Amino acid sequence: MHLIETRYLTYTYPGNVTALHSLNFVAPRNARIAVIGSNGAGKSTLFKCFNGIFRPSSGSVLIRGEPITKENIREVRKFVGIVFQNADDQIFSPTVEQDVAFGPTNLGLDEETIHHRVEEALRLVGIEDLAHRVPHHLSGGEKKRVAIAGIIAMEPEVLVLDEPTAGLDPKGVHDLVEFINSLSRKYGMTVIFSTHDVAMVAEVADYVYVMNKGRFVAEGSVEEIFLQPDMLRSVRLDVPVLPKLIRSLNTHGIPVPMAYTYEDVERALITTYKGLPRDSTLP
Amino acid sequence: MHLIETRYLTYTYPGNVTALHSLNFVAPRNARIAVIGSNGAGKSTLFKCFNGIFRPSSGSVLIRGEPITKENIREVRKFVGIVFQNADDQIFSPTVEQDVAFGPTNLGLDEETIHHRVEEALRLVGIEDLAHRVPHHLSGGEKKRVAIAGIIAMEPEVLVLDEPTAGLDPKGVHDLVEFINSLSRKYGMTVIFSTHDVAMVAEVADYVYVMNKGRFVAEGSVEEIFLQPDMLRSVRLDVPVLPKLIRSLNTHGIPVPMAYTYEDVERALITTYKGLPRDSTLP
Amino acid sequence: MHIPDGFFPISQAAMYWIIALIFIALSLRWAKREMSEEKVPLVAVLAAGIFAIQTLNMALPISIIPGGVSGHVVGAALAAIVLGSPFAAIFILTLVLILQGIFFGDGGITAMGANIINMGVLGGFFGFYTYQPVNNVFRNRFCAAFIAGWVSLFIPAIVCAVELAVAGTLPLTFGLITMGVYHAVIGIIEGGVTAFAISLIIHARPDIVSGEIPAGARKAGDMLIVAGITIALGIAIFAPYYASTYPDGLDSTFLSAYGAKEVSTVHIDESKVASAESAVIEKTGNSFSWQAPLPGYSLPGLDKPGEVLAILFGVIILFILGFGISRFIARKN
Amino acid sequence: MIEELFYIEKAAYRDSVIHQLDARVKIIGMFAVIIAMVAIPYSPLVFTVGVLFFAFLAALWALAGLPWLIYAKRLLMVLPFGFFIIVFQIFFTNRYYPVFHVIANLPFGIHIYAESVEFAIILFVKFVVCVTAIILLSSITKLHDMLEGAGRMGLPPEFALTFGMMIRYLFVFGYIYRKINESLTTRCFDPFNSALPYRYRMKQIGYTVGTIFIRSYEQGERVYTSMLCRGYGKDSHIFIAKKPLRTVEWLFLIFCLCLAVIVPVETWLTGVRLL
Ligand SMILES: Nc1ncnc2c1ncn2[C@@H]1O[C@H](COP(=O)(O)OP(=O)(O)OP(=O)(O)O)[C@@H](O)[C@H]1O
Ligand SMILES: Nc1ncnc2c1ncn2[C@@H]1O[C@H](COP(=O)(O)OP(=O)(O)OP(=O)(O)O)[C@@H](O)[C@H]1O
Ligand SMILES: [Mg+2]
Ligand SMILES: [Mg+2]
Repeated sequence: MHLIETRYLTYTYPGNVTALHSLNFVAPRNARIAVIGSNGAGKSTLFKCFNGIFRPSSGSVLIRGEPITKENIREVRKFVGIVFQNADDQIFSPTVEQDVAFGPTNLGLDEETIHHRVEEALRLVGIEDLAHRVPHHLSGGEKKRVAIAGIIAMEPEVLVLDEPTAGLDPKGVHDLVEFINSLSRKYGMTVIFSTHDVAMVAEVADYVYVMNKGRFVAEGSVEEIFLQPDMLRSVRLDVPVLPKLIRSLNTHGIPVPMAYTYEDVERALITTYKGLPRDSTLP
Repeated sequence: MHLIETRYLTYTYPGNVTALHSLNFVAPRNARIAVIGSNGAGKSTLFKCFNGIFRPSSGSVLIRGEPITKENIREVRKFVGIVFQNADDQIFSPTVEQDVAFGPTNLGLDEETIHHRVEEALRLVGIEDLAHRVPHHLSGGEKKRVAIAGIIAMEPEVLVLDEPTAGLDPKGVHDLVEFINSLSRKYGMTVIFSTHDVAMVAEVADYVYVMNKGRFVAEGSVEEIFLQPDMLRSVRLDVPVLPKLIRSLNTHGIPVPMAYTYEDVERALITTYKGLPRDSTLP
Repeated sequence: MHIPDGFFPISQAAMYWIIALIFIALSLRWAKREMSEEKVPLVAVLAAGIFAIQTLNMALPISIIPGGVSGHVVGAALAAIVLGSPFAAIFILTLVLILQGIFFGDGGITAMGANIINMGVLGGFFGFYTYQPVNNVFRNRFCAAFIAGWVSLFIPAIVCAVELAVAGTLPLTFGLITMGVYHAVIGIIEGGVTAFAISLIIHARPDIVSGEIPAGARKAGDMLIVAGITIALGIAIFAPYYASTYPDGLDSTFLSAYGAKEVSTVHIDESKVASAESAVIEKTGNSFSWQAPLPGYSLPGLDKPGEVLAILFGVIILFILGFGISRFIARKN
Repeated sequence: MIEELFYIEKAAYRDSVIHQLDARVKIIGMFAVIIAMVAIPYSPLVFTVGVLFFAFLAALWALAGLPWLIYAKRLLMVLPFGFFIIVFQIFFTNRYYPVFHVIANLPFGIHIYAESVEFAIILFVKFVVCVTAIILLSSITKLHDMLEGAGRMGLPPEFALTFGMMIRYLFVFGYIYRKINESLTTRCFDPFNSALPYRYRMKQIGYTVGTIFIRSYEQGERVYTSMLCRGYGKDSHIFIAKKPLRTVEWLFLIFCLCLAVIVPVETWLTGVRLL
């Protein structure tokens, strides 16, 4: 039984724009899944099907094996937490604390639990000191964290992030990557995210779906996907700069083993250039 | 005489937030200048001082050597064109063509000139075929181009772009980088842009200002800036991944010459590996 | 057009509040019925939008009228057309007026009832029921929205002047002329803004506008409504003229002699009206001496203002009747 | 005006004895003052009562520790329409006086009457006291508290809910409006520029309004979606807990109500004229 599964999911917007064409998507437990695709590929639309905001025009969405119905929709929304691209859409209360408490309050929890959860969520994203601030005056990165805290406070088992790094500065991106990885590592949470930033995919994902014009054009592990540069380019994406570099070195006859994350690439180059055996650890 | 120059420019928002502290900024003719800095560093605020949207609280902004006054403000706005971060803020007409014509019409040009300019601008950003479309239904990248065309149609001599690549897919970023470079190369335009994407800086800029909390903490050529990784990290930025990789190879005793753009790095690695003299051209 | 506190005696303010409350209750009923869960944020956002539009007054080319009152777009017609019900306009304008009244002091607390009636009820009803039939009859959304916008600003302004006259705090003729002339011009802006905004919205997001009737649904009786509105407008426009010319042949000549020359400026208008009036008073020795020619049409104790008020009410009732009949006919078909 | 809202909020976020009072007490208190002021018939009685009320409001303003400049600025902002009517009163007769005495003759046969001047001052006093009460109320009460207070006093939930959301959006709106305005100026649009055709300027204003609308609508959709994601549903509503008034608050309330009744009655009985 998968946490989230879609079967031949098709979604058509009221204006007769078919944004999703017969998608089969699977999210197992404790996975980190990236959905990549160009502008307008349908990533955001797909995510909104995961917790019943959009009903499939045909096909189905199964959450823990069950279709989404009127009866279980609250359960589903508690189970699948979505953080949208634009933090402003998600923050609407007069203070950060109240905003984070919005979800738990709607779940009908008692005051003490709410308070506890809010504190926990703020601590987790590292913004305890902002609790009483007015969200409108926060910086982009801080707002993003507030938005994530608001979802985390509902304690979902699947966290869905729509372009979490858009508009963040490099340190912000770095922190967020760490945070997502820790969620998966420490709490066993399943994380699904979309991004245009292919470099981030290598750092965070276990499994990748490539979308174009509402269809999955490829799926597989990070290695499998980045081995297909032509396919990626045809859908307005690209291989991250590091694997691209290694591939180009390879074509020039330099036998650098393929690698994707920064650390692996560094090691691969050093070993190659120093003529060391591949698996030796560095000093 | 510089095209744009600020002297001890300080700007304080009405709510007593001092966003800019005594900045000295210079934009010479035909330069490509990057302003980088973390979220909330003050980049957008600085740009809005360039065409008189904000008046300096103290210090001055000189456009072609002259301060901005009530009399020359229209001239200044014609001379310095700003494209804001969010394209949606900038597009408010029913068709793309009308939107691009908005600026020239306000300048009081005659119809023929307007028509000519609109065509020229659309051609330049490569969206002639979108002329009669409704802007609200365009993709992110297309909207960005419409926004740029709207400014280009006013034929500014300095083009200011606030985070032009935010939210674009990799192909979109690539196209935009090409476009900015061609503006500078072909038309001798001065381009000033802000970004969080340090990799883009290496591809586009000649000169870089690094901002933090309303102050310039460093300025210089791309090489000079990226030679200071500690400074960059202290202001929540980072060295792009390629120079970072070369530096780390250097510290491991591999003598790869420093390079910043993708092509240069590729060449440097290949020449080093093959033991060829550095400047030889590749086959 | 936001009447502040203190310009109505408390009894009249209370009366307007009572009438307003009836319409607010009706709009609440609309909200309960039509405003499904998903629509709450939309309506709220539209309310915020109307509020924002009302702040656009700085950007309007007011300079075309020298001096005078500051005016701004009200947006009642826009709200009614976009949400497809005059009650939506009442609901939204009530929210906006509460915010303006309680947080800015723009429009009073006791006078809020009257303000809600003027801008929300009259603006919404006239805006909506002008747009639909005109659109149906002439098949031109742009024109329909323009006229609706104009009417939805002009009628409330006239009524506002009458209300103040009834309260005795603004002479009827002076009020009708200044408010009328001024808002006739502002109305052009309101109409233009409404029309262009509607056409942009329909162009960009056709799904937003629910006030659109499917093409081909030309209702019987639309002509009747258009005629009703035309009569209402005609009388509203001629009311000041009627009011100013009626009292005395001599004075009316006197007034028009000055009036003909200097229609363009508001202030001179006022002065000549004042002079006309004072002339009347001097002649009769009593400011209350204007006698209604047809006492049956006037409200007791209100004299001249009562007359015009009675006529306006009559027209509005006529209009509502016409609308009711057309509805009745439409249902039969 | 949206910009103003930010600053009004700022004043309301101060802390003082007055700020800490329950919103309900402040609302009823200020409304009582306003209603009393309006209820006084148009007569010189208004002067005395007006001065006393104004002194009371000014005392509260001082107690709240608010700068007078804020008051002056906000008063100036709302003056125009009322002021226009007040100023022109002096040229007209009205039904509240039986006889009028001309005190000045102007060209075109315009006269200024002594009674009309008095009447204009009466209107002015009423107007200023009422506006002052509102300025005070909104400077000492946060928007959110005021809404909660109104909710506790029986504002229909439809209004309360929509109103709450409207206030939330207003701030987002302030930013949208500001940004659109900035990009209008960047492209040299000036609605007062008479060199441009009138129709064109109106068209652009209309499009701007339409854009604000569309963007607000889309913002509304997105916010709503994100609320759904956080468990918002049919049974969720703005939860307003019961909150009894403190003794101080009761005292303040009773004081305000008494003031609103006693001052006019007492003035009427004693016939004191301050002006
Ligand atoms: N409300 C809507 N009505 C009609 N069509 C829509 C709507 N929202 C999105 N679309 C269309 O659906 C398609 C997919 O949009 P979606 O927002 O899911 O793309 P995305 O992959 O998230 O893009 P981005 O990377 O720019 O966020 C696009 O072609 C878009 O134009
Ligand atoms: N209207 C405003 N009123 C008060 N403070 C503001 C306002 N706009 C921005 N600020 C503050 O000014 C500082 C600089 O903001 P600015 O928008 O220029 O940053 P930025 O460098 O463009 O950031 P980003 O990369 O997130 O766009 C920030 O601390 C911000 O909070
Ligand atoms: Mg998206
Ligand atoms: Mg910025």
